[in-house]
Amino acid sequence: MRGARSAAAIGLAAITWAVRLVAVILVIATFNFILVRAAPGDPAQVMAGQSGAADPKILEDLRKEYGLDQPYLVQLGTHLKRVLSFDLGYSYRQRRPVLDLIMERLPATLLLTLTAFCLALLVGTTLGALAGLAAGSVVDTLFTVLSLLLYATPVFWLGLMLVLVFSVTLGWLPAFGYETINAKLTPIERVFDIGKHMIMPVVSLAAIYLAIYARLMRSSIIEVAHQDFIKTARAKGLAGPRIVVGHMLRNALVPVVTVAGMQAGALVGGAVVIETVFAWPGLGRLTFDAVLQRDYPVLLGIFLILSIIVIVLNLATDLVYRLIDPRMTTGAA
Amino acid sequence: MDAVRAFLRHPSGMAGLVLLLAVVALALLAPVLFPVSPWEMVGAPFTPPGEDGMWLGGDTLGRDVAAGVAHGARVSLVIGIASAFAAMVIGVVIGAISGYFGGAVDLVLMRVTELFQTVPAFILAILLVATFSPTLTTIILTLGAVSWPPLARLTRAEFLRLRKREFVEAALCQGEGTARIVLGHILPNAISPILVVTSLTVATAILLESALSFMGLGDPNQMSWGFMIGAGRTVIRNAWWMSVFPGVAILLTVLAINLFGEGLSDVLNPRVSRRRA
Amino acid sequence: MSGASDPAILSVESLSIALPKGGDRPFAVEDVTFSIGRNEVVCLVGESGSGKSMIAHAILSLLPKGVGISSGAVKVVGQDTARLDRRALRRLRGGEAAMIFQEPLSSLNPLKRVGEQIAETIVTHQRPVPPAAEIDARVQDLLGQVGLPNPPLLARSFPFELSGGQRQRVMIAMAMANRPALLIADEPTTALDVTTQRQILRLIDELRRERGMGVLLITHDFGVVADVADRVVVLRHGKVVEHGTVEQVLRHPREAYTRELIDAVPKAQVRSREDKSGAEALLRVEDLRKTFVVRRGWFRPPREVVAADGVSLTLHEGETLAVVGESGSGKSTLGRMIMRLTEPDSGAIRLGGQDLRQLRGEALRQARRGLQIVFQDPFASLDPRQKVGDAVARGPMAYGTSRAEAMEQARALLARVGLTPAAADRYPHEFSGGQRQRICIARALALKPRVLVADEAVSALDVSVQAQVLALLAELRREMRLAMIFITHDLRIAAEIADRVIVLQKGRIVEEGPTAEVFNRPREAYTRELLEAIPGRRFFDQPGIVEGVA
Amino acid sequence: MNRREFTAAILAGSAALPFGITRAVGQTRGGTLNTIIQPEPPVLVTALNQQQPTLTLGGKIYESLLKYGPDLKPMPGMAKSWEISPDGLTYTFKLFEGITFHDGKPMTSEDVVFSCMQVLTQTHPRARNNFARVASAEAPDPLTVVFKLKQPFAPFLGCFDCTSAPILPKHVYEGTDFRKNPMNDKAIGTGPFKLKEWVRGSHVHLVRHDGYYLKDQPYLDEIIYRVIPDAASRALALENGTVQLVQWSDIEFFDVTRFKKQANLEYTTNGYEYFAPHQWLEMNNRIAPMNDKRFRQAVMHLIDRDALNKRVYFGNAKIATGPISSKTRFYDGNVKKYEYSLDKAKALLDEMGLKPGANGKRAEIKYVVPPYGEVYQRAGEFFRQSFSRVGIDLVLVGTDMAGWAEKVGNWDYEMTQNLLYQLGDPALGVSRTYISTNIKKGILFSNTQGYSNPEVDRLFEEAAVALDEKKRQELYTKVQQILVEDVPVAWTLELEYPIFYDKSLKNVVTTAIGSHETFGVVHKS
Repeated sequence: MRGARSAAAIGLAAITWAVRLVAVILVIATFNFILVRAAPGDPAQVMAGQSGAADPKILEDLRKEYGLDQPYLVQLGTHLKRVLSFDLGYSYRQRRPVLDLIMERLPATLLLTLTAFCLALLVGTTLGALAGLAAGSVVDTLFTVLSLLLYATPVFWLGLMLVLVFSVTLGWLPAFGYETINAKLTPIERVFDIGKHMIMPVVSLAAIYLAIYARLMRSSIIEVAHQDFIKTARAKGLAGPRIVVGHMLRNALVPVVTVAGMQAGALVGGAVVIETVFAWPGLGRLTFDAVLQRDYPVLLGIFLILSIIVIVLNLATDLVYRLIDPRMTTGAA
Repeated sequence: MDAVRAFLRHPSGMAGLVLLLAVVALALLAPVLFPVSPWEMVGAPFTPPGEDGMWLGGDTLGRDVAAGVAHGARVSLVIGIASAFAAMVIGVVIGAISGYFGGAVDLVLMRVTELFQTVPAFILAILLVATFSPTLTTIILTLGAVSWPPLARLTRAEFLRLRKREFVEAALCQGEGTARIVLGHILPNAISPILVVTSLTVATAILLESALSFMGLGDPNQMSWGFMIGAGRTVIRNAWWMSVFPGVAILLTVLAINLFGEGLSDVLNPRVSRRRA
Repeated sequence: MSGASDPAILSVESLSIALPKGGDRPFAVEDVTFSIGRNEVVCLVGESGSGKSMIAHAILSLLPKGVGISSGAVKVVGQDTARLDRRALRRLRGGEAAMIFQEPLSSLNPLKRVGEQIAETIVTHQRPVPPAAEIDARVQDLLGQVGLPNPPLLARSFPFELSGGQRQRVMIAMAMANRPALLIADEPTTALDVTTQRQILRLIDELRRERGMGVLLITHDFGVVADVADRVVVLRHGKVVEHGTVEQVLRHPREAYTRELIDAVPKAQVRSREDKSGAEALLRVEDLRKTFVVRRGWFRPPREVVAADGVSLTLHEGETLAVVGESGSGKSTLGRMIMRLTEPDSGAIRLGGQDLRQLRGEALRQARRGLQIVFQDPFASLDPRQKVGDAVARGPMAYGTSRAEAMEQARALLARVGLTPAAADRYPHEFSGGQRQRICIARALALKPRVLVADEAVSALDVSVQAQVLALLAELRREMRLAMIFITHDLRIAAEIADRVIVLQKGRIVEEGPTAEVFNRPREAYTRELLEAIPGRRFFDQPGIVEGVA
Repeated sequence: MNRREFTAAILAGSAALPFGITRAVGQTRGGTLNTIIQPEPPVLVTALNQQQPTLTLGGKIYESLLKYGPDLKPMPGMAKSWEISPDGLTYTFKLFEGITFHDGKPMTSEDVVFSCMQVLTQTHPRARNNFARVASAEAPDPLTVVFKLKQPFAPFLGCFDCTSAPILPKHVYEGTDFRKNPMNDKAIGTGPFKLKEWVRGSHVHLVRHDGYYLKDQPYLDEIIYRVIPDAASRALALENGTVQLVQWSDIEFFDVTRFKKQANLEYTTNGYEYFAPHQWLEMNNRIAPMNDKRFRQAVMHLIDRDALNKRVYFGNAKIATGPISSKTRFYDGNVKKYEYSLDKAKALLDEMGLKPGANGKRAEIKYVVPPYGEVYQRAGEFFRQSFSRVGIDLVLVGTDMAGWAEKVGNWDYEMTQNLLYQLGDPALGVSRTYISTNIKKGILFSNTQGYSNPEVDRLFEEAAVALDEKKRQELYTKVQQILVEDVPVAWTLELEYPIFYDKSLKNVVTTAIGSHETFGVVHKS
């Protein structure tokens, strides 16, 4: 019956989140809009620039075409209406619907970020747990130093160094791109091909978070180790490993999961740099170009999508959190 | 005072402090060690390390990488510290108001904070800097603007915790005014975790700045480490030294600050030091 | 029932436990010797820091890192636990010897169903491991034995879903899982309400009888000792002060220290009090109501906790009114509402004609003068970064007294509450709990209030200190014609100090009246229950005890 | 000048190769050409966007009536012949038979008229100016196009390369919003190659257009343009043979020397004659001290353009002597010379009264760094150092493309760097920067520095309508002398972009537009 209760609770939580999502989307949409429109630089100008020596007529056409001649409030109104109908507008620079632009880049970014996220979480927590259990030992110090170093390394620089070593010097891994273009591979070969291209971007993106989670897990394990119920377990006569697996890990994971959720945004942000370094055909790169081009619709779209991704990731971690910790599902404590 | 003594006994903390002092010294002595502007093209482009008087080599225009690293230290530290301070001010004010008064104010402020946390900080930073054209000030303000939420949340938590503490309520019963209670009782007891997190914010700020200038969004008049790496990136195949050395500089500085900050946190308040990340 | 003849289940032989270097003393426990036979309950009594817990932990060699047995031995059913190898030790733990702790909540894994946690004990010790079905049966059986309702459901619950008492019962069930010969209970009831405490102690006693277990009970409460112990070991600073049967030790203590301790135990004996209800009413609380609403997510119905359900009371000049009740009865909330630290939903608090509830801002600030409070936790109620002198002087200064003058008074007051005037220039962390509570009292009195609210003001203190502080309060009250609202869970203390008593249950006043009446002729069942539960009451009520110590 | 030129503006090196298409024996059909497109173009429809990458790609898809040899003389494109009436007012073009669009529909003179007079005049600023001079355009029969001009326009025949006058299918665009036409994604032209797929952020895949009207062409089966934003990665790709052709700014100039040595690569700087990228330091003539001719002359003196070429452009440029590039027509080097001399510069500054202040500083000037890559950044840093030597503080202002466009377009700048294409004729590519009639606020690549001189206006106008070459040369020589004296902008370098291609490729560079060409004749040996 508890099962049922928690299921219901999770259901409710899901609805709660759905409502949140919409609310947040609207606010963020407005927020982004204001932010971007605060920028100097007339989009029509730029576009005109794109198409060679602009002249007043073309500028006018463009302003009309993209409603830039409307008052901001009107523009905002239309923007919000569109957002809710998932029409993210039309990019005059790319001359395509923003949603298409984003959608065709999204998979690459998701692949990159999610892989990095999982890698960081798995390896990070494992290392952290090992270090925490062996607190004070050589292994512990080793892990600690390692994670400290990773934690201090600029993402992009790590990427460059990897390229320097594994592509330039050793020539083991492809320095850029998402897959070997036009290679005419079998599906399996293709998977491996992509995997090969992924190694360096993923590693450099994951590094810092790996460090964070490792450090977090370590301290968390140490904290749990000092709690009364561990003493109980020992008083019960449980063997070391049993105590670790049966009583420590789950409890130690709780704070890590929480933080992991909060890190989602940062991770997506890191992707921008990494995608630039590795010419990864994802949203990150698109973002950067869009900013330089002042491609308002694209920018707004990307910000929205990224924010949604972050919220969804938060939701995911929240659910995981609920699964790990029964106190959440019944709203007690 | 015991805190100081305790810190002196904190090995990694001390290591960080020493390293940090070294970087600070480098920053301060830069004009002495390298009197010539780091922008001056003193040698031939692509001079490898050690040759014609440039022990860290020359860059694509024949500028001394060593001079760049030294002068870059100033920029990185200034930006790091200033923006962290900005973040602290914003964060503490918002967090304090939110935590002390609670209720609707709290609700609104926290939603705003969440909002800022939802938009990926770095992308927001790119946008802001690109929007208001990169200068030292805009970069500092931007980094401050994207780094405050954690500080606000921390301050809020601390205030919530302390506001309910008996000694605060006692002060209330003793007839002390809000201002006195906040400044005299709550803040002093909340400050140490805030300082710790701020010190760590310095590190993240430095990393963010380097990432920005790496992507060409730095102040073009400041020789910064990120800029150097960005400039050296394209030539990494022909001239590794241009991107390696500044990178090492960033790594060491950030490492130093983190070690220092963690030492501080272990000494001042184990509670926060466990929660941080 | 003295099991001296049979082989000892536990024998502690001139045990010394060394503390890590740089501690306040070299040994946590020094040369302690005692033993427990079958079916025998031995109590280790002592104030905090007497090293009683250390001994308990040493028995299952659960001592914290850096602390170790330096000499002597602990033998459980004949085997020296210090000499046992890992596996043998594990067989002992939870096998022959089981242990339960003070805080049942933190002692249970919050993320595991209690059933699993009990089953775990069985699985680890029974060889061959019994089939799942059998284990379940055993678990539910155990839960039943410790008197928990609906075992099947309970087995599936998580610790946070249970009450404090239930949790402790679960702990006991867990301990009983493998029919241990020895049960070590480290302050098993300190965190619980009196009534629950009583039930738990009963339970332990029953189980002991059934199984002829030896029980080592660690406590600071002579009442508990009086109720359950066969023999007592009195500890102080890690050394045995006195050792003997309950009769010997409690009735005819040989050592002065023991006597002090026993003396200090509030006897729940009402001395005759003059009835002050004639005096003019000072504070009137009328029909106070407060319901705490806990919001749980957006769609879940909020949980409501009624803290005050139409509470009315009157406090007369110089009168001491005790508000007693168990945790959750709303007694502290009542105090906080009177202090305007918690907003009531409705009702009135009339002090000298004006209704505090209507006051805001400066008016409220002015009104606060007349009302001061002393909190329970002496460690949390002083600003660690504020000098004691300032802490006391702040009040008067806030109301315009010059700093010099205020500090003058502060020094005087500190002296009055039994501290050296020099204390004014030191920081709280330099003082002991008792001293801090004295400082808090000084701080409260600095404003010459007419009403003092003491919220569990002595609960956190050791008995001896408790007695001293109570005495101090009594004196001050007479001196300053203070009216006092004394909030406490401990009826014995109420009996000691109060003129009138109010018994709260779930935010309702169930009984109210002069102390003597309430204690001697309780009208309500609930009150009777509470009185019944007072540990050691019967024992201490017997005449002669007072002479015994005199 | 415009965006495509700008993004393109990087390096070159010089070496003359024999031109003309090799009718190589054993010419092989088939094969794949892997090359680079950088940055990724927004669209492939050259009529809508004229950035360099768009043109490089679009050039394969869209053709025009003519092509231009290295000497900038017209050659047959889709028009196999043409004639000009003696009065220079009527131009008649005869088209090849059997030209078809990628969707199979035939291409007729109707499409030409439609494209030039209706589409381009709306979407293509340069073409807009050119065809504004046309009084009427007719298609008497499917293979004949006749343009009648309002008045003679000497360079009219120079307006029909595939970048200036791409031909679009009338049946697709007629009556639609050209910019939003969904078919833009399909990019339907008549070129030898057609779009197969475009994986954004990754690559563009072109395959041969089987219905191409020239026999056997194209020789290649497919061309793959990869998007590689990172310069180091591009270099790597060329080095390890992932790509067999790089153009424009694909390869950073400091790598040129390295690749010149790579055995399997052919290197040339030909194929840019039509554009002849011309670079300068732009000074806003409206603001003091730049409003003083002596200051601008001082600037010419204080920039060590030789060092600039060596350090920033690694020798892949030629020092510019004036407004017209030595690589294009009507150039005259016989003008006032400004050698590198700080003393002369200081003297001029002192003379105009711009004396060093207490801190030794004469002035502080804001320099907007064009956001088109590191080379511009470094050039800016180079200028800053140069100016500091005579006590002038150049403050670099970073900005994005939008910011730059707005600042320069609205004259809201003090100094910046700028670069123009010469487009084969001063009347097309040079005059626009100096004639006062082209001072148009809010418009980039016009006479943004605000230089105005009636004499110059007159000379340029006459030269534009004059039909006699010698007459034009005289006029242009005169203009050059005046301008070099006035220094409306401080000309720095004529950039020479490299083209590297694998030796196995033939006929890569055959015309004045080099890698923008249709590549119908390119083949593997």
